[in-house]
Amino acid sequence: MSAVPEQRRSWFADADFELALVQLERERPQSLWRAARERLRRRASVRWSLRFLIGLCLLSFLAPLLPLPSPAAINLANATLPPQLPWPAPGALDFEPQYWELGPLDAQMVSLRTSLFGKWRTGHWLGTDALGRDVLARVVWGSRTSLLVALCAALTSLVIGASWGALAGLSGGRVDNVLMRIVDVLFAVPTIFLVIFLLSVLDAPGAGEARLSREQIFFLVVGAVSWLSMARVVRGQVLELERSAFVEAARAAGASTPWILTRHILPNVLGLVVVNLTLTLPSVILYEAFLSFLGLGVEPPRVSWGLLAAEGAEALNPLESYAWLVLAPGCAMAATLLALSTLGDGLRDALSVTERHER
Amino acid sequence: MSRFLLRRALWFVVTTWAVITIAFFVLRAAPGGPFSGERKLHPSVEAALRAQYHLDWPLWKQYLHTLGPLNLDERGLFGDASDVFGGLLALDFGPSMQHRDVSVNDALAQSLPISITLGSLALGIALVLGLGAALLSAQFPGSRFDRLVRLAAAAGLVLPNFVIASLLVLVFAFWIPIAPVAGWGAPRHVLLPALALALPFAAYIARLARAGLLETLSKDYIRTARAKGASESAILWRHALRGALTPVVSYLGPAAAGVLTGSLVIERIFAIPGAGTHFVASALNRDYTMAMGVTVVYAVMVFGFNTAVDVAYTLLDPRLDLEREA
Amino acid sequence: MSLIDVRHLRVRFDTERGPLQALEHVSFRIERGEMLALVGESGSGKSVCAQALLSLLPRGRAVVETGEVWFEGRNLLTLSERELRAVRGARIALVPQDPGAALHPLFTIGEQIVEALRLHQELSREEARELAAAALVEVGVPAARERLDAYPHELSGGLRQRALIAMAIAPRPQLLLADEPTTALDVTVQAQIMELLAELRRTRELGVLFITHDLGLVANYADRVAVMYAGALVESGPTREVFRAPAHPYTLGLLASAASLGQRADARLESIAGMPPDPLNLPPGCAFAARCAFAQEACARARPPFLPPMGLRQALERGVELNLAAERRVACFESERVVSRAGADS
Amino acid sequence: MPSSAPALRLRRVVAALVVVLLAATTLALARRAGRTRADFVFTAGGEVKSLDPHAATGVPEGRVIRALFEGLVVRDPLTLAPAPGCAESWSISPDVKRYTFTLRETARWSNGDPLRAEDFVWSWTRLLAPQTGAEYAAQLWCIEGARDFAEGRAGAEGLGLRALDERTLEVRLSEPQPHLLDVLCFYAFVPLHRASYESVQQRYPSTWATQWTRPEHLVSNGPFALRERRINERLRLERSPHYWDADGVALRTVDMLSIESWSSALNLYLTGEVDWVDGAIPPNLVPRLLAREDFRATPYLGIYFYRINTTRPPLNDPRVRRALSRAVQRAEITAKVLKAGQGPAFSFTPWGSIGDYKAPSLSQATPAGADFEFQAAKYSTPRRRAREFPSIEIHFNTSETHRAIAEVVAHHWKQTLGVKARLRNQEWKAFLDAQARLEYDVSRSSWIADYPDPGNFLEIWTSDSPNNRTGWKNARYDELIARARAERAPASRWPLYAQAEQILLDESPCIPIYSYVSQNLVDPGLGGFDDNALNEPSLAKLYWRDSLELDAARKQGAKGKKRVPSHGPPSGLRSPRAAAQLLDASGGAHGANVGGQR
Repeated sequence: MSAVPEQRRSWFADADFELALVQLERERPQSLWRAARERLRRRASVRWSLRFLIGLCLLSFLAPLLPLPSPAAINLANATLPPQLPWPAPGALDFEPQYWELGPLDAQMVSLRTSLFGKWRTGHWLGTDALGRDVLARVVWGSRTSLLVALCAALTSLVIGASWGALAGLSGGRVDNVLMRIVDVLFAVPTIFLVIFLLSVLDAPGAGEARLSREQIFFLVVGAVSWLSMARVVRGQVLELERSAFVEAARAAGASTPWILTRHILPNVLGLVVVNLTLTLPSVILYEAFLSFLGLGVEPPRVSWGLLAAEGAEALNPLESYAWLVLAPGCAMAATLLALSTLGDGLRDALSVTERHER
Repeated sequence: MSRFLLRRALWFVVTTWAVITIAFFVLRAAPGGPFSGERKLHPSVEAALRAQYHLDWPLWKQYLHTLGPLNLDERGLFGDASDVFGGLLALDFGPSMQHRDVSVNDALAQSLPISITLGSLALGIALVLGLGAALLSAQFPGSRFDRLVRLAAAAGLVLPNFVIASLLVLVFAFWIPIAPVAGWGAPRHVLLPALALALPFAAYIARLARAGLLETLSKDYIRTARAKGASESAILWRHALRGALTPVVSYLGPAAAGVLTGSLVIERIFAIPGAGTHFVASALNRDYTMAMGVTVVYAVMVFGFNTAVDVAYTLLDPRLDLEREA
Repeated sequence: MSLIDVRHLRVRFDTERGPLQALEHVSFRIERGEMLALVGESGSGKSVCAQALLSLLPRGRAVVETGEVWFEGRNLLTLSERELRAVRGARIALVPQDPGAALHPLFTIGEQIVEALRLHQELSREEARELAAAALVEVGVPAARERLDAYPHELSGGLRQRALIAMAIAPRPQLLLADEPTTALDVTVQAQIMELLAELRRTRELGVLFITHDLGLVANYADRVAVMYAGALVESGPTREVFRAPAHPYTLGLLASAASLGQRADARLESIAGMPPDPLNLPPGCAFAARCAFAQEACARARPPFLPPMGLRQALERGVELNLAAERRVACFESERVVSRAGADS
Repeated sequence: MPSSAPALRLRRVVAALVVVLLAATTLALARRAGRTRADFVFTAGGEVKSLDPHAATGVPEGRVIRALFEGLVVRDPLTLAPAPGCAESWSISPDVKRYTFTLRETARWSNGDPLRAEDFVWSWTRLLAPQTGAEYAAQLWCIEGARDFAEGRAGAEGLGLRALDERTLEVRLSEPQPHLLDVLCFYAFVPLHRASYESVQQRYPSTWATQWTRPEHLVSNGPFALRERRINERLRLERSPHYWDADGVALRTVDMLSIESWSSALNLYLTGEVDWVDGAIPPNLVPRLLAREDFRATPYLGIYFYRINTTRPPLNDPRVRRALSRAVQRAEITAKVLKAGQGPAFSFTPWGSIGDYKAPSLSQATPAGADFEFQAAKYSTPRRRAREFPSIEIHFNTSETHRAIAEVVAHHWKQTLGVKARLRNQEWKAFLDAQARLEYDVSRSSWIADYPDPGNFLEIWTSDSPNNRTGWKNARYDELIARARAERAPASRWPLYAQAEQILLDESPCIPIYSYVSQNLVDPGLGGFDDNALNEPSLAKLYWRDSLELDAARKQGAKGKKRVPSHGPPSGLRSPRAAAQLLDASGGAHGANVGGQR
């Protein structure tokens, strides 16, 4: 008799139409995701942020392939050149493949670049630093460290933080108590102590050749301090969900624990985790900058944005400001973090059911 | 409430003990010691110094001594060298190992009020700026102003604070000379550092409060208020703000602790003798006694602020019952 | 002159999936001291209707396309926000549905009632508190004074509902838009509230728009009834007449199901086969056609107009002037058959 | 909760909090707002480690201790030669084993007590006592019985220190020590006031160590007395009225700010809140500063060098070390990285000479010379280098400039020798720890002179020196240094030092890179600021020039420098004595002038 599809059962609730629609879909997680994706796609800012981030990741991954000058090649004759406008024809033919010890993949890419472009390299479009190194190249290469740090923090947050929190929230009782007290204690230890400890102990030269690189240690350190808040957030959400009506209903209906986990808790927690991640990443990138300011950052001649920003901030003074030294990494950081937080905002709005006032 | 506070106090003791223990062993495990320097001390001098600060004792004994006040002098438990200080239980942190004629208590007593002044001012500025921006932007969601606020909030979040501080100095001390470049002592010295410290927090608060406001504004009870004939501003300020404060308040706890340690960069750039410097300097210099002092201070702060936040919750939200939650 | 006169109200919601017609040419009027019951299943647009009168629909999302709401000589839809605020609460009060969510959780009951009073009257805090306590007593809240200092979460659902009613009537409005005010209450309290409303109608000449599912209450208390389906009125008229001889198949079904459920109508009308149409995608003809036992081909092609139930053809044949103010109206091409069927049934 | 109290309480709590915070802020700030600017404000880096002259080490500490205290002899700020301090004269026995000092009759402590020879005996005994842990005590081990006492083998009775009378101090040495006076100019050997020290000890039996240097307790004998100390903020000094030459001191108050960040110090200087900044200036700025009249870069007795770990192959081969040393293009580093006129160092003695001593120089410090050495070390072909020569790690502590230099050096090695170098920076303490344990290939270091003598530099390379830290040992070198130490006449010491230094250069356990310059930003209105190779201007001699003198000085000074405004008092500030003399002179001139007109 009715041609109306089965799932369209209840209509607009009197109080609010969309609420009914979304609630309806909440019963079926995959369409929540679909709806979220729909909503994300419709927001231009989110679209641009995503494009920017993907572009940036590609750019930094492919940095060795690009016809940039080497980020480590010192040329004292060219120290502190301002950005060159109008940009000279990118005709300089003095590229020298001077890098630190690159991984095999990067080394391959560099040799591919050399065979592609030869000695040809771009001009100093963003100027040079005090040692005559190309700022553009340093910003591009620096993005690798900063993004890797962010990625690493994201992974530890996800793997350790989320499972720690989920474990605490799901097991409850004494286990929960113990796990969360540990988090409390770690929260109350000044992070800088842990950082210095890890940096100096792991960097202890006794380990000889097997020594972790400073970068690896750095990632470890950042990861070690970044999962705590994730654990708290996830635990809170899991607890709330455990108590929520629909989980109880599912329990009452005889659903198994794994079923409840995968069908109800996981999808609901995931949204929060994703949103929390996009908030963690900027703070991690800034933390890297803070450590670089203290001189505890990556090991030169490798570069990171934090290092560049710290160098740049030093160059900001009333006598002679080499503004491009701070502008270049500053803008790069700002754009990336802006994109991340826009994405985070978008995700939160898309996944949140109650947020309706926003366009 | 009192039972809640009692339980909290108990947990505080346990947590602080754990934190102290971790900090103690972590720092001592790091290579280098308080008395290493570019000019190496003569071995006998170094030995004398180490003995003076009991660094020649086995680690467990040093640890107990740090916890103190265990009387470890000749009449006491272990019967050797005279005591340097009373120990953490007596709230006597002893002399700094880096600045040997300064006691940690004095150093903290001088620097903490400064950090607290600066920090609370910064938090105040952050709250005013952040909430103000959020209220305005929530009043006109989607407007140009709203977009501006969101952009500014994002910008405040994304620039390292040393860049912000350097820019502030350049702009407000040299180009438009309205504030001193650095130093501490007069009210005019506070402006720039407090602002530089506040901006990232203001940005975060603006984001939190804006999201909270928008969420609250979509609640049924807001429509009830509207149906009563309440004006939009009354709804925003009276009805919505109250509900939106919860995430802000819960952020203020960690933020307050962060202001204290995060002020290091600001302190350095503005030459402010605050406590933030001690956090990093003690770890870098392996100033064990100072490190214990700042650890305790930090633990107290973190715990105190978290408890304050929980109490503030009950004031904000009558639905919460601390007795039960605890 | 009627207390309120609503004409051709059309409201559209702009949803993410496209425009949604929430109200379609809704017209009704309420006299002083009169109670008009608005019935229909969930999602038929009853609450939207009440909120539209006070322009309480979410801004930017809901668009009033056409319509006039005449109240005390002014069209409410053309008033400025400031003028509207003077009407809201003071002249027209709303008793919102869902007492659990409609009270601010962070303010005491007293604070919320006092605020409603002080928004419109020059009162000291104490005076307002007195009046608030009196209003609570009026709606039958025991220990009213202590309740003033209670938070919503400390009250039962019934008490919250009554507090909301007290909040609405305390500023002495002329018109009450009561959105399912008795759903959360048990039968005795329900009756109490309905008696109170009846009393207020008598003493204060309070007009009431009573939105409900409960056909029993409608039968007992409402002067007139209007039935909504998919955002449009399908039938209206004096309660007794409509209940005795429904002219719309939907009303017929509604009454039948209410009878079968022992006077407690449920939101889902099991006795009416099929589902309501997709509000985002309404059929061009009668919205009820797909479920209607009386439906003809014509029903699927054109929307039946809202006319007196003698039927379209007869009306046109007799050259009757289309009088919108007519007491009894129905939107159905086949109303004659329905009426006769209903008569046959009864 | 039974009443509407919570809401009310919230409002009250918030209001109370706001009030408390505002009050606290205002109070905290108002308490200090009364302080006026000092006559002279300078900064020399971060907080001083200690005001205890026996515990202190470092440059900022030296600045303030020399202002607070005065030793027997002080260094003449122009010639750096020992000049009378609180001793007005001294005699040295012919065998250079006994020094007798006569104290000034007018020497006083800042509380008015007369300074006595006994004070030195007590102070130096404290300095030498093992429990003091004084870092410079070893420099007085030449005193009879000092070493035994310092290492706990003997009591203080055997010390060769004696107060012959109130004003006469006798110092007996266990071996001849010709440059004891030079040593004694150092700030660690100033006297302490025993009475006040011991009374603090009595009053604060457990915490006296952190009490006695407080402004209210510290009694000193120098031109200034400590007025205020705020940790990490400032030290305020006040002219001591009891100082024997108080009339000659112009500045009434002096502030020493502790400022970690050089750019903050620069900002404060540029806004006139600081009058003298001395520090490691970011090389970026140096060209700008060199054009200003207030920037002074003066050769300084300090050497920047790399240690080479001689225990690790292939660095155990002197040819390899020499090659590495020769490959470093020092001139490029000083000219393009440092820029302030630092000297390329080809010897371990900074600037190639100290006084009459002329150091030998590293020969063939050219790419070709380096490559030649490298080939000799059997790394003849580029392929062999790539295959057999391991990459070298340059180890340095975290700092912008250290890193820049390391990067340039790595670049040179790569370019000249084809040697790959990695960089490794460590935070300071871990860096020192790794260096001390020889856990490095090549490690950055520097050495600053305590007194102007080549021995001060060359002695760190003896086998038993704790400052050697390279694993390098050379018996002949040790012997030459020991012989030089015992020589009395400088002229006979120099050849020995030169021979030793030649060995050092041939063996190259270190790569000298550059000789320091001191970099001072000094307000142009400041007079009496004498540049010297130890960067030790005397605060007691500073004064403010008036505009006439400033103009005159500018006319005499270097041409083409950019003038910057002076923030000093326009009418100048001179010591009472100088002011009186000036008054006399101008009065006379005025009279003469008037007479001439008549």
